[in-house]
Amino acid sequence: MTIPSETTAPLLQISALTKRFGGFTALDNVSVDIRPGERFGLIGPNGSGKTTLINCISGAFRTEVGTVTFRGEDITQMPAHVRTRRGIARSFQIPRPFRSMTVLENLMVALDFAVATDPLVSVAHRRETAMSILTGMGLAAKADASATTLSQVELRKMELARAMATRPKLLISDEAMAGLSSSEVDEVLDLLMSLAGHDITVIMIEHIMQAVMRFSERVMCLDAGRIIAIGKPSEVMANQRVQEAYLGT
Amino acid sequence: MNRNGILFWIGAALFLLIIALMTHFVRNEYPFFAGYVILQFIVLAVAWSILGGHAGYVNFGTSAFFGMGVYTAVFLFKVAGAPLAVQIAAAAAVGALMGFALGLITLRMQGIFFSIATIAATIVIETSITNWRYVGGAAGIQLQRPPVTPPFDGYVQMLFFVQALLVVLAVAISRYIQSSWIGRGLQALRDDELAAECTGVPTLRLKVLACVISGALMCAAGAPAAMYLQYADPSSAFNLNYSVSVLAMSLIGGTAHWLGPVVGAILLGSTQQLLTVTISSEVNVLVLGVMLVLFVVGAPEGLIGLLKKIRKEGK
Amino acid sequence: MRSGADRGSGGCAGRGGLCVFSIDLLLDAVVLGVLLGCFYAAVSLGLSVSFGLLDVPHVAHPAFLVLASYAVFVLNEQYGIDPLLGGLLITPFLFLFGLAAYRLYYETFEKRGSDAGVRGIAFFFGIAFIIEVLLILQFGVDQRSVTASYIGKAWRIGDMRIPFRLVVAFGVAAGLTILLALYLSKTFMGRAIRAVAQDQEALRLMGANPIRIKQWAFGIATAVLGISGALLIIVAPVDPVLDRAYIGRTFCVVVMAGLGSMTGTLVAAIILGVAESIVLTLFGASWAPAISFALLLGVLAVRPQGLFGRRS
Amino acid sequence: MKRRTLLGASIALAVAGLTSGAVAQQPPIKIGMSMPQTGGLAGGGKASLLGIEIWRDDVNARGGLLGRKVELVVYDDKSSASETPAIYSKLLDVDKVDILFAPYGTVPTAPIMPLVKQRGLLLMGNFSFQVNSKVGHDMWFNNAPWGPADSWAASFLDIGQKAGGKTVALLSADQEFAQNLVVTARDVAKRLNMPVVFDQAYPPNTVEFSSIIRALKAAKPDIVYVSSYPPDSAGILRAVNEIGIGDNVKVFGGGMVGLQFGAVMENMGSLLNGVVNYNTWLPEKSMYNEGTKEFFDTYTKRAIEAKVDPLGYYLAPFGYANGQMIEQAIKAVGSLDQKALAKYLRENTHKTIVGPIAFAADGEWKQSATLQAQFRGIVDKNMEQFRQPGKQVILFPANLKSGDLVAPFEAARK
Repeated sequence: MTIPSETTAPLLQISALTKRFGGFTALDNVSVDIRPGERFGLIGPNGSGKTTLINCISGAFRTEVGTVTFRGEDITQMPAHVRTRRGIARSFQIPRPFRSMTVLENLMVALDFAVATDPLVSVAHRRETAMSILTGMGLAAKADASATTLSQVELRKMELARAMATRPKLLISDEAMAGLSSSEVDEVLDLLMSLAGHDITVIMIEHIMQAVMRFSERVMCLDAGRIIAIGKPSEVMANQRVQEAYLGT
Repeated sequence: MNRNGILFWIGAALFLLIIALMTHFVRNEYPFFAGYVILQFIVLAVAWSILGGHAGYVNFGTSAFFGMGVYTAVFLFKVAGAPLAVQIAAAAAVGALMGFALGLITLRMQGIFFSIATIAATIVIETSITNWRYVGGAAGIQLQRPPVTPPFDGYVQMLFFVQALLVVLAVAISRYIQSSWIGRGLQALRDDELAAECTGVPTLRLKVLACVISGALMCAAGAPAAMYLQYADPSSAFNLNYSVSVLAMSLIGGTAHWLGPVVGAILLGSTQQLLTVTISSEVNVLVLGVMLVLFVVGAPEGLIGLLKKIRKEGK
Repeated sequence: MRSGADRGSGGCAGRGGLCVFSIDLLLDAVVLGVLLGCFYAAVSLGLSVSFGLLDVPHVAHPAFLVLASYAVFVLNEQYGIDPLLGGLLITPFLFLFGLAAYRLYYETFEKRGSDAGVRGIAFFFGIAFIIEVLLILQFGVDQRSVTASYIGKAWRIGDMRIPFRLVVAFGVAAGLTILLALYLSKTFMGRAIRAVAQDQEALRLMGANPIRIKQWAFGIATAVLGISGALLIIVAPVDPVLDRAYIGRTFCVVVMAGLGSMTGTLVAAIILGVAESIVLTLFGASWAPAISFALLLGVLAVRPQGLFGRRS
Repeated sequence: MKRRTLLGASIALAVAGLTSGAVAQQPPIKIGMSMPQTGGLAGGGKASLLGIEIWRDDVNARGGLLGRKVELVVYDDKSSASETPAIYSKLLDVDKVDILFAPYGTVPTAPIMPLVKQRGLLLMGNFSFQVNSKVGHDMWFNNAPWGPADSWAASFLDIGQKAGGKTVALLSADQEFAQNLVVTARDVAKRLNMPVVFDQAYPPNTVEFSSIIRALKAAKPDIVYVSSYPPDSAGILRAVNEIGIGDNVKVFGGGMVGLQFGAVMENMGSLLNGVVNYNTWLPEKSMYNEGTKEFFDTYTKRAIEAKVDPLGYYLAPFGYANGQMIEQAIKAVGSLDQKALAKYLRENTHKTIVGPIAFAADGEWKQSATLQAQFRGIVDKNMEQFRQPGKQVILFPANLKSGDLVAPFEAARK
C-alpha cells in the first residue's frame, strides 16, 4: 500500500522494498514516501523489520527487490558512504562510536569524508564547525574526551552530533532513547525536535510511545516486515492490528 | 604539527648522513650485513602497519610480498641484468599491483577472513614461483653481483644505504598517512566499519589504497635481498618467519603511532641478530614466542603505548 | 614453467597409453581424496568451533593438535596404548586445558574489547612457537609415529587398494562430525553455543552468561583435538613444527565451509581433499597446494560467508 | 672488480699476518662455521657438528695444530639462506676466525660462496650439492662423496638396467636438493635411452602419498627413482606398502633423504626392506679405515647426551674427515695461509676415517664414493639392528660392494 504523496515532491521514496535473509523475509513489499522536513515515527514490535528498513535506507544492506529513491535519485545500489554524502545520516540502536578517538575526532571523520572535502577549508575551520555542532548538542565540554569515557546519554548525543556533522538532509535515529532515564529521554527528544524542521527530515524509531507521539507528525507501524498501519499518531495508536501487534494477542 | 615536520626531515637527513658516513669509514663489514637485515625489517614492519596498524587488517602475506620482491629482482637481473634501482622500482610496482588485486579480492571480508585469504594467497604465489623454472624453481638460483657502483666501495655497503633510503621513504609515507585524512578514515573503519561507512568513509577504497601502498613498500624492501644473498630459493624467500616477525615487531612497538613499528623492528630485529650469534639454538624461537605473548598480554598498546601511559602517570 | 613439456607427467597428460587407465585412476583419486578430506575435516572440526563459532583467531590450533599427537605418541610408546584409545584418554585433560586457555584469552583480550583480532593472532602465534620449542626440547626434531594393527595394511577392492589408516580416519571423522552437529543442534548447551555465535547481546538479555558458554565451547573445541591428534599421527608421522603445515589447511577448510557449520566443514574438507588428490594423481603434482588455496580464494571472493555460511 | 680482488687479497693477508704474529702468545686456531640447529636441516646439522667436535677434541688431545689449541666458533643459521651472510661476516670481521667450514646443506651454503670467492678464502664444504658449479671458486672443497653431479643417478639407474629394467619413473620432492638430483636423473635416463614413463614433483608438506603412488603404479615403470625428504620418505614407503607398486618394478629408491638417519629408519622398520638407496657410510666390513671404529665408539657415547642421531653414519664421520683434511693440510703447509692450504688440499690425496679423499678441479671428490645399498631383513622398532653389517648391503661402488641386488622389488620386500 502506498500513501497518496503530498503536494511537495517526496524526499525519500521507498517502493515495493523486499529484504530476505535466507528463508526469512524481514521486509515484505514495503512502500512509503517521506516528505521534506517531515518528522516521521517508525514503530513496531521487536523483529518487525524497523532496523532492517533503515539499514536498507542507509545502505548497510543491499536489497534485491524494490527501489529506494532519495531526492529524485535512485540510490538502491549505492554503497552506504555515497548515500551519506547524498545526505542520509543515522545513529545506531547500540551506539557505535569510534572508540580509539576523542569526541571531536569522531566528528572530524564526518567532516573529512561526508562533506565534499574542500582543500580550502582548513583543518582549523573544520574544528570550529565540529565544536559548534558539539556546543549545539551540549557536548562541548567533552570534546577532547575519549569516546569510550562517555555515558550512555552522551554517547547517544555524540552519535547524533556525528550524524549532523555529515550535513544530512535525512536523519535517522534508531532508538536513540533506549536505556535512558525519563529526564534524559526528554533531553534527547528536545534535541531531535530542534534538529528537525529547518530542512532536515527526521525518521525516529522508538519504543517509548509517548516520545513517538510527541515527536511524530506521521507514524508507521511495521509487523513481521509488513506495514500494518500508517498515518497520524493518534489514528495509528487506535488501530486494532497495531494494538494486537504490541499486546501480542 | 608543522614544526614536527621540519624536525622529522632534519632527523631523516641526519640518519642518512650517518649511514653514508658509515659506509665510507667503517671497514668491518659485519655491521652492514647485520644492519641491513634490521633496516629491512623496519621497512617491512612500517609497511605492514599501514594496513595492519591503522586499518587493523592483519596481513599474513608479508612473506608473499617480500618473496615477490626478491623474485622480481631475480627475474629482471637474469633477463636484462637490470641495475638495483630498476629492480627495486619494478618490485614496488609489482607489490602495488599485488596489493590491489589482493585487496579487491579479500578486503570485502571482515578482518580475520582477510588474514586467512592472505595466507592462501601466499601459498598460491610461492607454489607458482616454485614451479617457475626460469628463476630457478625449487632448486633455487645463484646470482653473481655486478661490480659495485661508486661512490660505494662495497656492494653490501651500498645495499645498506639503499635499504636506509627505503626506511626513510616508508616512515615518511606512514607518517603522512597517520596525520592525514587517510589515517583518520582508516582508524575510523578499524574502530567500526559500518559506522565509518555511514559517516561517509569509503571503507573499501581506503583499505585497498592502504593495501597497495603497504604492498609496494614490502616488495621494494624484498628486492635488494636478491643481491644481498646472491642466491634465492622459494622456501627462504617466502619464509613464514617474515610474516610472523613483522607482525610481532609492529605489535611490540605499538601500532597506534608510526614510530611504533620502527621501535619494534629495531628492538626485535637486533635481538634476533644478537641471539643468532649468542644463544644460537631453538631458544631464540622460544624468545620470539615469549616476547609475543608477554607484549600482547602485558603491553597491548606496545612500547609506544607503554611510554604514553608512563608519561600520563608522571604528570 | 616446470611441469610443462620438459617434464614428463604422470596420469594421462601426453602419454596416450596411460589414458586408458585414467578413468579408474580418477576413480581411485576421488575415493582417496574423500578419505583424505575426512581426515582434514577431523583436524579442522575443533577450529570450526573455536574460530567458526567463537571468533577466536586460534592460530595455535594446529600446535595444540600436534601437542595432542605427541601425547598419544607417548601413551603408545610407553604403554602400548592404541592411538585412538589414547586420544580418548587425553580428551578430558584437553577439555580442562581448553577451559583454562579460553579464560586467559578472555581476560587478556575480549574483555578489553576492540581489535582483539590482531593481538589475539599474535598471542596464539606466540603460544604456538612456545609449544613447538618445548616439543623440540623434549622429543628432538625427528619424526615420531605410532604402531597399531590398522596402520600399514590396506583394504582391497578389485585392484583398488585403500589404506586402513584412511578408512579409520574416514570413520572417526564422520562420527565426530555427526556427534558435534548433534551436540550443537540438540542439546541445550549446544544451542546456547550457537546462540552466542549469533548474537551475544540477545543471550545476555536472556540472562545467560555468554562468557561461560563460550568457555565451555572452547573446552569442547580443544577436547576434540584428542581424537584429531590421534588421527594426525595415525595418518602420517608427526614432528614438532608440523603445525605450520596445517595452519593454512585447517583455516582454509573452516573458512571455506562457512563459519561454524560442522557438516559444512566436512564437505569443504572433502572438496579440498579430492582436489588435492586429483591434482597429485593426474596433473603436475607440485601444483597441488596452489590449486586447493586458489579454490579457497575463489570461494571467498564469490561468497565471503563461505559455502555454508550463516552470516549475511 | 679489480678493486675488490685487491681488497680480498689484502684481507687474506691481514688474516695471515694476524695469525703469524699471534703465534707468540699461542692463541687458539679458530675454525668458524654456521650450522643448522633449528629448522629443516637441524637433525643432520647437529650430527655433523658432533663429528667435527669429536675431531676438535682429538686434535687438541694430540696437542693441537702448530702448537695451538683448535677452537670452534659455531652459530645457528636456522636452515635458511637468509641468515648465513651475516653470520659469516661476523665470523670473519668480528671473530676473526682462521679457517671456514661451510654449514651442512646446499641452501645455507649457497649465499656464502660468492663471499669467500671475493675474499679469496678457503672453504671446507659440508654435504652441499653442486654449489660451486656456477661460482667456480678454486678454494672450495666438499667433504661429501658425491663426486660428479650425475654419479648417483647413474649408479642407481645402472643397477636397475642390469636387473633388466627398461623404463624409469621419477618421483621427487619439489624442494631444492631433491630437484637437483632428479634433474641429473633425467639426463642419465636420456643418455642410457631409458624412457621416463612418470615424472612428478610432489609439493612440500604433502600429507598423503597414496594417490600419487597409485598414479606411479599405473605408469608401470621398471625402475623407480625417488628423491624425497625425511618427512615424506616415511609417507611414501607407507603408501607403497599399502597400495603396492607393481611386480614389474625391479629397483625402488635411489635418492631418498632421511633413510640415513637412525630415528627415521627405526620408525619405518620393515617398510625399508628391499629399498635401494644412496648412502655415504655403512657398517659394512669394506667401510672401515684407520680410526673409523674409534670414532664411532666415541660418537655413540656422545650422541646420547647430545640428543642427536644415535647412528650418525651419514654426516658425522665426514665432519670428522673435514677436520682431518684441514689438520693434514696445516701440518704440511706449516701455516694458515689460505692459498697454500688450498693448493695442498687440491694436489694431494688425504687419509681420512671415510677413506682416501682426492679432489677434482671443482672441489668435489675425484670419483664418486656415493653408496647404493639395499635394505635387508629389517624388523620394526629396533635401532640396534642397523649397527650390524648385512642390514644394508652395498651394491655400488664396486670396490666397496658387499652383496648383490635382490630383485624384483616386491620379492626383495619379503
